[in-house]
Amino acid sequence: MTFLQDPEFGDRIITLMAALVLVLQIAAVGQRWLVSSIRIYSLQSFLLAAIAGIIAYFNHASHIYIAALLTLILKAGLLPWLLERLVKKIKIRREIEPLINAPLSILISGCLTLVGYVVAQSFYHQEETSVRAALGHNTLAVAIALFLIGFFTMLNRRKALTQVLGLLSLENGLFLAAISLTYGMPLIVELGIFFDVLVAVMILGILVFRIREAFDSMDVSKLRKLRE
Amino acid sequence: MNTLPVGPTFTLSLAAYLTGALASLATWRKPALCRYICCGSALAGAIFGGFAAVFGILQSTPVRWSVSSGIPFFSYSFDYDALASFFNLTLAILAGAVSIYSLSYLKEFEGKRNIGFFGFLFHLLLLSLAIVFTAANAFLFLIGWEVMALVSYGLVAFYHEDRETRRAGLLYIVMAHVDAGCLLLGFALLMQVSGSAEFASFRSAALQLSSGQQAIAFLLFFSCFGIKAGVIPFHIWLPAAHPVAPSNISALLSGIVLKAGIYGMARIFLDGLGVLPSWAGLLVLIVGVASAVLGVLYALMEHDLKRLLAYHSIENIGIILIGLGAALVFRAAGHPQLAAVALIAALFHTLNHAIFKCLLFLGAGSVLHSTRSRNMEELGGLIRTMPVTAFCFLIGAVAISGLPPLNGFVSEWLTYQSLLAGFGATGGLTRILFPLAGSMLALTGALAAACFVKAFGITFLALPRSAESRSAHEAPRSMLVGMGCLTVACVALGLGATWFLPMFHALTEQLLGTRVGANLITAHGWVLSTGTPHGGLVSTAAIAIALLFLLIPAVFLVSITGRQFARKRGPAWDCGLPGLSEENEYTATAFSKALRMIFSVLYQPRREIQAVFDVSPYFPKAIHFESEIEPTFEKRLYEPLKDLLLRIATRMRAIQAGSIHAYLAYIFITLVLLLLFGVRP
Amino acid sequence: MTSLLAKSGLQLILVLLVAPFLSGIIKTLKARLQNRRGPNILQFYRDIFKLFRKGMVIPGTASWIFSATPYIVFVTAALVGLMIPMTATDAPLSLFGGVLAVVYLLALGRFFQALGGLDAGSSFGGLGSSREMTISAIAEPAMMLAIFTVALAASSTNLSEMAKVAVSQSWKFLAPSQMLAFAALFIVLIAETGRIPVDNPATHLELTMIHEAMILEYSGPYLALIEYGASIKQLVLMTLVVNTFFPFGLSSSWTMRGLGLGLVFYLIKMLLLSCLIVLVETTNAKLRLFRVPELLMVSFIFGALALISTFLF
Amino acid sequence: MILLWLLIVPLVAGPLAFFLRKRSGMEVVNLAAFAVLLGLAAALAARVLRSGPVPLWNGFFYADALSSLVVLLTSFVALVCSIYAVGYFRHDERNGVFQEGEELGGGRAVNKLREYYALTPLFVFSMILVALANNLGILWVAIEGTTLASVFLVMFYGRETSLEAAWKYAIIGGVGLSMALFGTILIYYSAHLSLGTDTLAGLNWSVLVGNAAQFDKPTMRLAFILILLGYGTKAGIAPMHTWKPDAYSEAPIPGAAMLATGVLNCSLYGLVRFYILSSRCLGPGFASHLLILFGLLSMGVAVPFVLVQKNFRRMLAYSSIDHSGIMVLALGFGGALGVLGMLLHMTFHAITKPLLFFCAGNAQQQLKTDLFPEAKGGLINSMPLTGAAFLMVTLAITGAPPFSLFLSEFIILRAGFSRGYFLLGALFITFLVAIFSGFLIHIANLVLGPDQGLPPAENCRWKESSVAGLALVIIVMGFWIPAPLFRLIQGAVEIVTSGR
Repeated sequence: MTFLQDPEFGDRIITLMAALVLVLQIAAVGQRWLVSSIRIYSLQSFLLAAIAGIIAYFNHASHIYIAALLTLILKAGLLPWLLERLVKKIKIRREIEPLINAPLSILISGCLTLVGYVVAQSFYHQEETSVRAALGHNTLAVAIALFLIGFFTMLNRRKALTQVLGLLSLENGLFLAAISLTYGMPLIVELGIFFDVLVAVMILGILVFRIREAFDSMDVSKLRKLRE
Repeated sequence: MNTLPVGPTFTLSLAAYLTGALASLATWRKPALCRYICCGSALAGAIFGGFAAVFGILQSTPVRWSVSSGIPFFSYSFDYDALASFFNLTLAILAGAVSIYSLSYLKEFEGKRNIGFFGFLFHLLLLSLAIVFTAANAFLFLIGWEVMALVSYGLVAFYHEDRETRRAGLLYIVMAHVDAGCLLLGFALLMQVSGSAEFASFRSAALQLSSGQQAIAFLLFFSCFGIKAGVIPFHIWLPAAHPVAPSNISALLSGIVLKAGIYGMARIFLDGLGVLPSWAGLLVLIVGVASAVLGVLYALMEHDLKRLLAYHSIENIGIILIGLGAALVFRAAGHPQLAAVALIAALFHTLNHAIFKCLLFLGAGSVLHSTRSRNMEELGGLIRTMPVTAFCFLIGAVAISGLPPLNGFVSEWLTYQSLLAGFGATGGLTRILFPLAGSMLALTGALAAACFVKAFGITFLALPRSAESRSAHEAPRSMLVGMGCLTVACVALGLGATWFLPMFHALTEQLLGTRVGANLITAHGWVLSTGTPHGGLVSTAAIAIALLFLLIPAVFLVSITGRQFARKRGPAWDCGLPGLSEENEYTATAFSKALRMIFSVLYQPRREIQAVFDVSPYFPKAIHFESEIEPTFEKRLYEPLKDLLLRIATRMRAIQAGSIHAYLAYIFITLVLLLLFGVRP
Repeated sequence: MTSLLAKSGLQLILVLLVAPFLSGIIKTLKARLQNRRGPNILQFYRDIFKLFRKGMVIPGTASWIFSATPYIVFVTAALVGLMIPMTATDAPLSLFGGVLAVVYLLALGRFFQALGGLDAGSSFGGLGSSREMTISAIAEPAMMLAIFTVALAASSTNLSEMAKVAVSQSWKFLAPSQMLAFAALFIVLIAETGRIPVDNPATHLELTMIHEAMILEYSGPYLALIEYGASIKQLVLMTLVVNTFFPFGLSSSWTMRGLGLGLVFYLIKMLLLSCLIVLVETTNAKLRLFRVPELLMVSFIFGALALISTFLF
Repeated sequence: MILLWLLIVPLVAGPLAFFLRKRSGMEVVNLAAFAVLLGLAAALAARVLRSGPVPLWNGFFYADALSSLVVLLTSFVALVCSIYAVGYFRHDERNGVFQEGEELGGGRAVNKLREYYALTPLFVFSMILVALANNLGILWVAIEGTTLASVFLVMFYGRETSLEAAWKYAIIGGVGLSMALFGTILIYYSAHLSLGTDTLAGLNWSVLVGNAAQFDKPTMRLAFILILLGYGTKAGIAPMHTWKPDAYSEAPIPGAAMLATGVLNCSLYGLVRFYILSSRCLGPGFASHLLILFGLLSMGVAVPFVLVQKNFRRMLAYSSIDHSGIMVLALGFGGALGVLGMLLHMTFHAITKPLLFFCAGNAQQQLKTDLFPEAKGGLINSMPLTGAAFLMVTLAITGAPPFSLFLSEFIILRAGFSRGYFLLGALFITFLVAIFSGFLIHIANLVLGPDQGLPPAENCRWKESSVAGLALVIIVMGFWIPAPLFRLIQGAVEIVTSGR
């Protein structure tokens, strides 16, 4: 049981899980059903929480446990629950055809992953070839990719709700970067950020609800009154 | 006599303008009082300003003073040198005359319009002009310049109810802002070299200017001041804006605000940019010729009295630029003497044009005031109902046509002389340009004469063409006094030119480092020469006296021989056609017909005639004739430009089509691009 | 001062006497050339005298401009007559102004004549003044250009200077520039004096007349003054042409015999010039109004060529 | 301590207003709170001028010249807007504007007012927090806070269009801010690489700026790009500007005015803080090129929309896009002159812009429309004061002398020239002239013209006093800048150029 103390082992696991998160993200791109995209999101958040936990464990950084816990409660639990309630309330189950069809958008998200790696390449320091650096630039690449793909989902999907999901998964990318690069931001900052994300989702939820009422549809591409 | 209080008196005049502005704004609820305050304070300011200018001319050394302000680059620094005092003198004369004129002109505003606001703008205009003519700090100059533009916009758009006025005002302010932009760039360039905003530093920095910088700066300043002075092809705002303003303001706009452009050119080209290459001078000269000829040609086709005058401003600005350009060329060729003559010609014409154009606009103003019409086709016969106005207008017309013995003749004569000298002074093919320019100047003069025969003849002579002009009445006294002062000035500057011109010695000495040879004035101050031994001579005073002398034999012949038969008044013979009435009078359109045909290449005239018959085609009941000429520059140059801009703008509005996906895509693409290309060092 | 007065008095008399004579001569010559007997050479004097002794009718529609015009026309013409060298190189009033002043004084007269034409309100007057101003306007550049060419040779616009220079180098007129300038100025002369092919002084057809239409409303002494002024103007312009291009016999001083000799030469030269004018008048038909610009354009081209040739040769 | 008060006052005022029952009570609370706030801000500025930066809680909060300038401007805007808001909402209430949004959750008038009067102090609170936070993470949180507070302002009227605007604002703002957060994280990472793991202080600007020089350069580059895009989104720099016209034209006038000045300043403030770090780490070149690019792009994007515009509220939005472009451009030109130009521009813009919004608001409430074609001109006949002020402030905002924005634009031009950007300077002036023309033509046609027979409508002293007073301030500022304010700005310039 020595490897359980070996940080390098932890790093490998983290890299693996990060890859998993990425895969889930790409899967979410192709996903049609609202509920299942929500579920994918919660799974993703769960993995992130796990990553956070592992980092906390291997680096004895106690305050990251709190971050992990928060993630588990908020992102993997509370938010998906809220969103599913919203879905039930507004009785829309299925995403209509996205602007770019599924295969193409999956291809694009592949390219975006590539972009992530290209960008991260410039961070690779020859002088320090330790695994930490490798981890750093790996997870950074994954984070950037998550960010870009989440962004891409937002501008690809028509439903207000899926845009919110996109925004959330984009935040997940940030969270991954935060914990894995720097072993977590200062706690107070983390709390602030969590709080903000929560409020943001609340507000967006309210908005989604009102839009549904006003336009009796959630198709944001119909929101084109305000234009030149 | 170095102790003349130039600074204090000038400051007093500024103070008078400022207090006038605030006071008239404060008293706007009592129109009559406000009117008196407005005109009184303006007159006081003009008098102080006039004294300051005279002092400045008398003591030939510049007076400089400066007050710092908390703002970077910006100091209230003034330089009251010969040039400044000359332009301030012009300003003072016009301001005085106009404020006298306005006293009863503004009476018709009472109850209808806000005299207080008018007075506010009026005073600010005078104030900003005084500052522009005196500022020695680029930033102060810019502020004065732009305030001048904004205030004149307010005055141009004063009758903002009708659409034409609003459009004219907007055209004016947009052009004015474009020229402010050029000015800004030019000054920024100079400041870049000199490191300071003071004109004095520009002078010293001019030597460090590379020829490229000098050329760019010249072009920037020339386009700026050209727009302000309304030279072709930047003139389009002028005939639109000047006529629609209240007439006393039109007088100021044409009389002095245009001259701000001339002042700028004189100040910057002769003082700020070092010695400019001769191509610059030639450019100014050519633009001047074009403006002169085209200006008068367009004026000939106008039947709106005020717009006609506005086009004549373009012409006269052209004449001024001819002199200025010649001065620049001579300076570049190293003939300061000739340059001095040419500069004197230009500046003296500036003063003359200021005076007689102001006079003519005031005359047109009182015609408008009593007949409510600017259209010459509805006027006529006013010489009987408003004799004094007619006389003043006639004097102005003779003067602007450059006929002896009035002031217009003197300055045009000087211009001719400098052009003639130019042939000898320059080499190569450019020397041909000078005589050609001279002949074009001659054409301009003759056409101007034709145009004013039309303007005066159709407006004031023969029979009234409408009920309004039949029931016209002479203008109230103060308006007549205002015009009278300017009339006297026209005559005085014409006959007394030889006594007046020496005031330019200090100016040429300051700007060109030389004074025209002592024999600028010869024969005991009676004869004006060009300073060269064999050059031309002229003496307007002598001509006037000789004319009076020769009147004796003429009168003698008529009165002696034709005594026994009384001179009777009868109906006009008119080739024996009975019943002369306004229907079969000659019209302005008809008068300009011949020239319209001759220059049809330029005008592209279009006309349509519809005759209404009732019995037979040989007896038309009514004939509707309408003819118009094509405004070439507006149609060929500015319209397409505007359309292009608007079309592009309309295309670009597709960016903001309301789709949030598009909006997100913009950000996304920017992000990805920056990530791919921005991160690498 | 006294000498100045004496000189000007002398030349004034000369002008007043010679001008009608010249007009008469031209009329007669023209008639002869057309195989008519034509009027007596002194007819013009008689007309003037007769007109002076008649009464006049002033249109009721006219203002003081109408009455002031004849005086101004006459006076300006007379003054110009004193500012040009006729028999001696230095004109009595040459100090008052050079050729530019001459041209502009004539323009002053024209200005008021056009106003006088408009003043009566009859459409003929307006028509006349419109045409007069138009033609003079388009004649102006050509004239100025030709004058410049001469003035540049003398490097002065002072007529006496120009005459002196011309006398000093009296064969200079053979230079191409001078010939071209002469041609240009001659055309302008035709236009300015209102002769065929530009205007027909003898006609009163409203379609063709220019100068006559302007003065249609004048009668009696006023008409006399205007006619007199017109003939003086003609004399002045012809003298200008003659003495600047062919300065033979111009006496350099105001001595008796110098003047006598100068006068003889002067009259001969004028005679020759008027012959030339008459020749042109009889051999040409009057142009349509809108063809006149072309003629003047030709003269402008001559002037430009003259100018260019001055600095080529 | 004073910093704490600055934060507490608005934080208390919000809930207090929420629990009040009568409208007048809420108004009083707001007015009083913001008046006090302005006083505190002035005191803070004086203190900073007297005795350097003011830290609190060992540098968790931190106020130097730059931040106290922003606090001052924010509280000034807040006070002016709250004065105007009183008159504005009373007019709305009288004309039953709130009822129309009812079925979309508009709710009763008093509730709507409560919503406004309770939210505004929180909004202001988060803006003040932006300026005072030393920790870059907290800075981010605060800016996100401004977004969340202002979303409610945007959907205040509860019309369909305001929902749409709010949605776009929320989504685009959210994305932008997450970019900014990513940037912040990366800054922390690069600091972390050089400083070693560190807890709270690791994100304190005052700590980072000291040793920004040895940060990891590639990370810094990436971070700055993300920050630029992120806070640029909030500042409305093209191409992230697209939410602005919608949000500005839907929010109630006072809210919109605060968005256009307060939020703009705050996000630019954040940008400046990071600019300092990056230019100390990478040298000025990298940042300034990006900034110049985006600045000119924003100005250029604003031009056509101002030239061809039907809706005057949207036009104001494009003007603010133009101005944020100008400020970013000035920062890009850099050097003491450029930064001075930027901060002066920020100040003058914050003073001038609200008046423009107020005049537009009066016009809209009088004409019952915000479209030029329907307005048909002639406003000055029924509202002389507003009309005159509208023309004046149009000239002022487009940078015509003698108004103060001309000064800052002139300085910016000089800065550009002194860095050798002659063509860019010319382009800058060209854009300014174009914007001026478009703006003036539209506004002049709205204000001038024959009387449309509307009843004279200037009878609310709250609206009139705020308009007249602000106009007076603007005129005075054209000729004279208070010396302390100028010293404060120079101090801020010092901070940006030398980092302390």
